[in-house]
Amino acid sequence: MRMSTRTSLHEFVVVSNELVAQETYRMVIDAPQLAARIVPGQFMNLSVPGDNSHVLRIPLSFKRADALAGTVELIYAVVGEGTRRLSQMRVGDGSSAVGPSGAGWWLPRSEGRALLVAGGVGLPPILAAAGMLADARVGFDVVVGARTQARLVYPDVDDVMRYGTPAAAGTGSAESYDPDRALVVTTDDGSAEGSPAAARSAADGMADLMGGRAYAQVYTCGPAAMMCGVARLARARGIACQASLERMMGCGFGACSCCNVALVRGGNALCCQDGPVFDAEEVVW
Amino acid sequence: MRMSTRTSLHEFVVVSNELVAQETYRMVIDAPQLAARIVPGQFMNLSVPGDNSHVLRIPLSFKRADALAGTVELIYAVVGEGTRRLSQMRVGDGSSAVGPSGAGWWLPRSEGRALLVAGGVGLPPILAAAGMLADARVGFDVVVGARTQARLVYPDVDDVMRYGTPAAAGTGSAESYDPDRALVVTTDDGSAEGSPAAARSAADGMADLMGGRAYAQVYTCGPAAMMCGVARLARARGIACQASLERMMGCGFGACSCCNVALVRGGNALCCQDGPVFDAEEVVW
Amino acid sequence: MSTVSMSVDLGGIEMRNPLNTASGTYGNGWQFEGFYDVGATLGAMTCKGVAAEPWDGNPAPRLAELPGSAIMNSVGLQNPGVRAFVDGHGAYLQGVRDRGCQVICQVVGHSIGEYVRAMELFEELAPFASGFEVNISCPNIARGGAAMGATCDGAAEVMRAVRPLTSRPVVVKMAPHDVAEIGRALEAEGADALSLINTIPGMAIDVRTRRSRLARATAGVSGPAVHAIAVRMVWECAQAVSIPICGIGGVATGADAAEMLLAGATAVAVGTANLYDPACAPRIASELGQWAQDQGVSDINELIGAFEC
Amino acid sequence: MSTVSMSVDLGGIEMRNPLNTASGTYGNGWQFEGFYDVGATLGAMTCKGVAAEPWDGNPAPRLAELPGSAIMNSVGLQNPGVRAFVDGHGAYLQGVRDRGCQVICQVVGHSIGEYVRAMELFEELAPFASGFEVNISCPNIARGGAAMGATCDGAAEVMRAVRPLTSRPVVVKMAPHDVAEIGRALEAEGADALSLINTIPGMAIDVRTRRSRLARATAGVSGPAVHAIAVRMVWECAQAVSIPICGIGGVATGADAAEMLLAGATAVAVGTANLYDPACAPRIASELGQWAQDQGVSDINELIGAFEC
Ligand SMILES: Cc1cc2nc3c(=O)[nH]c(=O)nc-3n(C[C@H](O)[C@H](O)[C@H](O)COP(=O)(O)OP(=O)(O)OC[C@H]3O[C@@H](n4cnc5c(N)ncnc54)[C@H](O)[C@@H]3O)c2cc1C
Ligand SMILES: Cc1cc2nc3c(=O)[nH]c(=O)nc-3n(C[C@H](O)[C@H](O)[C@H](O)COP(=O)(O)OP(=O)(O)OC[C@H]3O[C@@H](n4cnc5c(N)ncnc54)[C@H](O)[C@@H]3O)c2cc1C
Ligand SMILES: Cc1cc2nc3c(=O)[nH]c(=O)nc-3n(C[C@H](O)[C@H](O)[C@H](O)COP(=O)(O)O)c2cc1C
Ligand SMILES: Cc1cc2nc3c(=O)[nH]c(=O)nc-3n(C[C@H](O)[C@H](O)[C@H](O)COP(=O)(O)O)c2cc1C
Ligand code: FES
Ligand code: FES
Repeated sequence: MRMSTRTSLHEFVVVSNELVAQETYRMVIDAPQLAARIVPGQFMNLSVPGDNSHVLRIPLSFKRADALAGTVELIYAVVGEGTRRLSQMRVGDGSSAVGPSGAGWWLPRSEGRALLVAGGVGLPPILAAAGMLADARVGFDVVVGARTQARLVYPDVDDVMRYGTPAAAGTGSAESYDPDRALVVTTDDGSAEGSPAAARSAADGMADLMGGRAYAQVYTCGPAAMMCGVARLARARGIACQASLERMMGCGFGACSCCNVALVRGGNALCCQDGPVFDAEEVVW
Repeated sequence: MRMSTRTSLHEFVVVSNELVAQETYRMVIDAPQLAARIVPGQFMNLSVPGDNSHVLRIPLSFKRADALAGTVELIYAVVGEGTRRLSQMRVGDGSSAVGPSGAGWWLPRSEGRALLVAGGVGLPPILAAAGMLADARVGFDVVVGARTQARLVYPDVDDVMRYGTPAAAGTGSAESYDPDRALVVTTDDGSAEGSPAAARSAADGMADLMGGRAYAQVYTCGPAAMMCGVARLARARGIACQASLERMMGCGFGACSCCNVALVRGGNALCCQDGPVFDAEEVVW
Repeated sequence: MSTVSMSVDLGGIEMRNPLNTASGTYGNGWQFEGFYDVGATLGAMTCKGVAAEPWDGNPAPRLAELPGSAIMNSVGLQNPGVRAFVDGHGAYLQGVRDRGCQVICQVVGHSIGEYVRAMELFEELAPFASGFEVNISCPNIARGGAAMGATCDGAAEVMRAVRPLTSRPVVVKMAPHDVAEIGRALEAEGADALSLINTIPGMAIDVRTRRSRLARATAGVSGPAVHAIAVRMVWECAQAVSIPICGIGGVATGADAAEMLLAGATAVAVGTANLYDPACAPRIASELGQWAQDQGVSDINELIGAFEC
Repeated sequence: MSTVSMSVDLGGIEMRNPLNTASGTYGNGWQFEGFYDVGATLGAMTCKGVAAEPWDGNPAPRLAELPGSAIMNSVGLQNPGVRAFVDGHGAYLQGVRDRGCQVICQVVGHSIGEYVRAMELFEELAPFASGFEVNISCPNIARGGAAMGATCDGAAEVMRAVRPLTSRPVVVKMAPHDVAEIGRALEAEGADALSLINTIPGMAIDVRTRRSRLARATAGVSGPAVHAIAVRMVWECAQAVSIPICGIGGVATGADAAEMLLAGATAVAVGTANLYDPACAPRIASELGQWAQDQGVSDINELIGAFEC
């Protein structure tokens, strides 16, 4: 029973909501209590006003919460009716979010670099993880995969190189704590490189990096098949791996048991309560 | 089987949609085919985009159709979810209307003046009837009732005095064919007269007029209880009476038999197909 | 245009495509001629239920809208009787059939005797009928209808009485109740096909007046809200019988119709959607064709019962 | 604030107001503490179904959203077994009860023996339970659940086995099927109250893959779409029995809850609405109080079964 960090209801107002890549939006919401409490890897569950024929909320991870400004930044893809209506919310429109929900990322449990692997709209929680690592002065490299170049969410992809640097903190020219950070971008159709021959998966990009460097921890979020491949690669090298999973969610706060994640040790965990971040070793892929 | 004037589907665009009295809107839609074919007393069945949890369309009478401009003018009250969403449609928004539906008013079958009695949002089809009578050079008087003054739809109430006059036709100063037209306005709470003592029903107003003049035909539309009273008064004087009835409607074009109107001779007519305008003598009130 | 062969056989009713209409939501067809060419579009159409003699139906209000894309009706089979039905609509319906759309006439009654009398009159007066649908499932009448179709014995009794009266195909319209058992009983009595579901009984109370929002205490729920329940019942029934099924309940899109086929329906009838989206049938038919094509089959029959579980 | 006396007696479970929660949609209560003070708000809360030993439940996906304000689930009663349930939640639940909210523990099993074992463990280990709800209606498990509650004999057999094991009130959770007959059978076996309806079995097929959208072929439909059907079943059942009923199904507003009371329910449980509108319970409770006041009664019990037809 986790009663310490209680999930609750937050009214929010849309601060901005813009197309940032093909069928992909960035939304900033004003929700001070939520911004103050949510931690990287946790998520929230948004309702979209309007069509009462769809009742379930939309679970979304977040990229960054600004406790001072009281805002939370989300990135989401339009995949169905709910996200389509979300994309139509205008600045000033209000609705409600249930959160903070679930358990987020943890810092690497042993010394060493971290490797972050994002696929598609798995990007926001990976960016949140990058922020967490930068705050903790843990070095990391990043792989970002997408179906096509049009779906890559710039400038966030490039931005991640600046996390934890003085430039990001706005403090001038002092050195980054992590000067050798690497970023690998892959696309399923090679369009990021402008050539079908360059088609690579995020797991390919990850394998490349692992060839050159040792890692203590992998963080991944993206389509299930991708995360499965990432987890397998990590396991083969004996590297710990955290994965942020997705499930259809009824409630998002442990009330309905709809979001089960089968565990290697038997039985089921609940994605919304025990996750969404799991140790990749513990779940049945 | 009425196959001559076929009900069909019309895409429309909102030309204007404004609050004109308390909880009452005037909406003009652009729907050329509908405007060209609909006749006074008929109705249409509008869908409002958005909330798929309410599927039924909204049946609305109309005040005026302008075949040249291709527009139809509606007046409606916000009474529930559907009309609330209708009131939120903006200029340029589109949707669909099923129509023209049902059978409209007929001209008086004997010589003489007509008396028009409208209650609440029964006003639009009564205005349409006034237009029809003016076109046919039939003299008429008008009673308009409302719950309160705030719900009276000005300027339409006053406007009806100009129907069929040169002023209305924009042709200068020639005489009206119907110079003695009378207009009586009543409110359930007397607010039109500024005094609770002046509280009167539309039927009271009608009784006054009937005291002074002979009529060949009554036309009425409004709440059922009001129309029942109007029909009874007409009957007592032996005056023919047409009433435009309301029913919950499933389809609005004779497909579902949901909108029955019990007939004096036994059996049921369908409001949407055989009406909405009925001879008051024929229906069970 | 789909290149898939779309024709199906609903127990001897040869349909050019699987699309049918649900009785009581389609008038007698001509009401839809302003929206599309009925005879050229549908595989079949099913007329409103008709009895031997005229019925008044229930008092107003007969309809309420429910939250959740559903409506509730208690029409109670208002109809003019077979003779007036044939006089008023026979010529039109013959024309529909001539244009390639099968015409199914629905037979209703309050008692075995009334079912028999209606069937006899239809058999005699309605040469335009491609087949008949016997309604033993109307929840909105006090006698007959669902009351007779609620048990295997009751259903079988109606069927035994009407089956010998026609050599044309007889479909039976079933209530959303024990569909496997009752379906088997009807098959045993010679039903050529089954259609299901009729509306699900429900109640809507005006909490201010404490009275029903309709004239009767209960009425039948239909529309998208019942679709998933209807698909399950079609599947249960299809497991139990080997005669074809017409799947009905909340169908509003090609995908909804496709679910019915996958669950085991040979044909699909559109009901409530006809009311709020009167031009939906041609759209649903073409979406269904497109889906069949996307599934890579050459004949839609390959998809009937092709649900994988 | 309503001045109406709101307390009701659900077969010996004294509730400060008629509001209960539907098993499986309310976790074990503490999940809602961030939204409102559970113990201070509800008349009663019903915990997730628990068996003698832990159950894994069904594979993912367990949930699909349907058009028409409905969802479909096939959770299949994942639970940690009575011992772990009591260890994990007993202290919290005792606190809820201390704050004036009754705590109903739900008992599940695959067989008579398992129901008995679970009830014995509960009786021994759960002093915090105000009463028990025996679930003979889960549509998402292969054995037990709805399979045992589908007939009068099956339902009666479960009841005969568990009834002697506790002197606390026993409510039985019924499936949406033959509620009058089965309700009578349960009353005869000593049930103190009945709760209905559980979810209605449905199917949702992904027409591209031809497979179920959930891991199982069928799953249970719930939410606003089932409300009118549930009200009708509560009414049918209330006509048939004299023990109190907890009305469940698509309740999302005070008016929905009021309909249940008018139809004959003594208490009302909120299910699916808890998931998408987690703060709904206090709102529904206060809307219900306001309605009672507007109806001019001094005691909410005057409104139970007050539907006029
Ligand atoms: C913890 C968590 C965090 C998430 N974070 C993000 C994020 O940051 N950005 C983002 O773009 N998306 C995220 N998602 C996925 C997002 O919730 C779904 O895309 C969204 O709910 C789809 O809603 P819809 O109404 O538009 O689509 P629907 O019409 O409901 O469904 C469209 C498709 O999306 C799938 N889907 C629907 N709901 C979910 C769900 N809850 N989880 C997984 N798949 C679903 C359906 O199976 C279907 O294939 C997250 C999901 C979870 C569980
Ligand atoms: C032929 C006809 C012509 C009409 N013309 C006009 C008009 O010109 N202007 C106008 O303001 N209204 C008119 N109405 C009434 C209008 O259709 C309803 O007010 C509207 O459908 C309510 O929809 P809603 O979703 O806002 O309300 P809901 O939430 O559906 O219902 C609110 C209340 O309105 C009642 N209601 C709902 N639908 C109807 C209906 N079809 N007929 C009667 N009562 C209904 C309900 O019983 C309920 O009490 C007409 C109705 C008919 C049948
Ligand atoms: C207004 C209305 C009238 C109906 N009348 C009949 C009828 O006469 N005979 C019949 O068998 N079913 C009748 N039904 C049931 C439909 O044929 C259909 O079985 C049911 O509505 C479920 O399908 P749907 O959800 O697509 O509407 C009627 C349904 C509605 C909504
Ligand atoms: C996700 C989910 C899980 C459920 N689990 C249970 C359960 O464990 N035991 C039970 O008796 N009913 C269970 N139910 C059924 C509900 O208690 C309730 O009877 C049903 O959902 C109808 O009410 P509603 O429409 O308000 O949700 C569950 C329902 C849902 C949606
Ligand atoms: S979504 Fe309800 S328990 Fe996880
Ligand atoms: S509303 Fe359908 S027949 Fe009149």
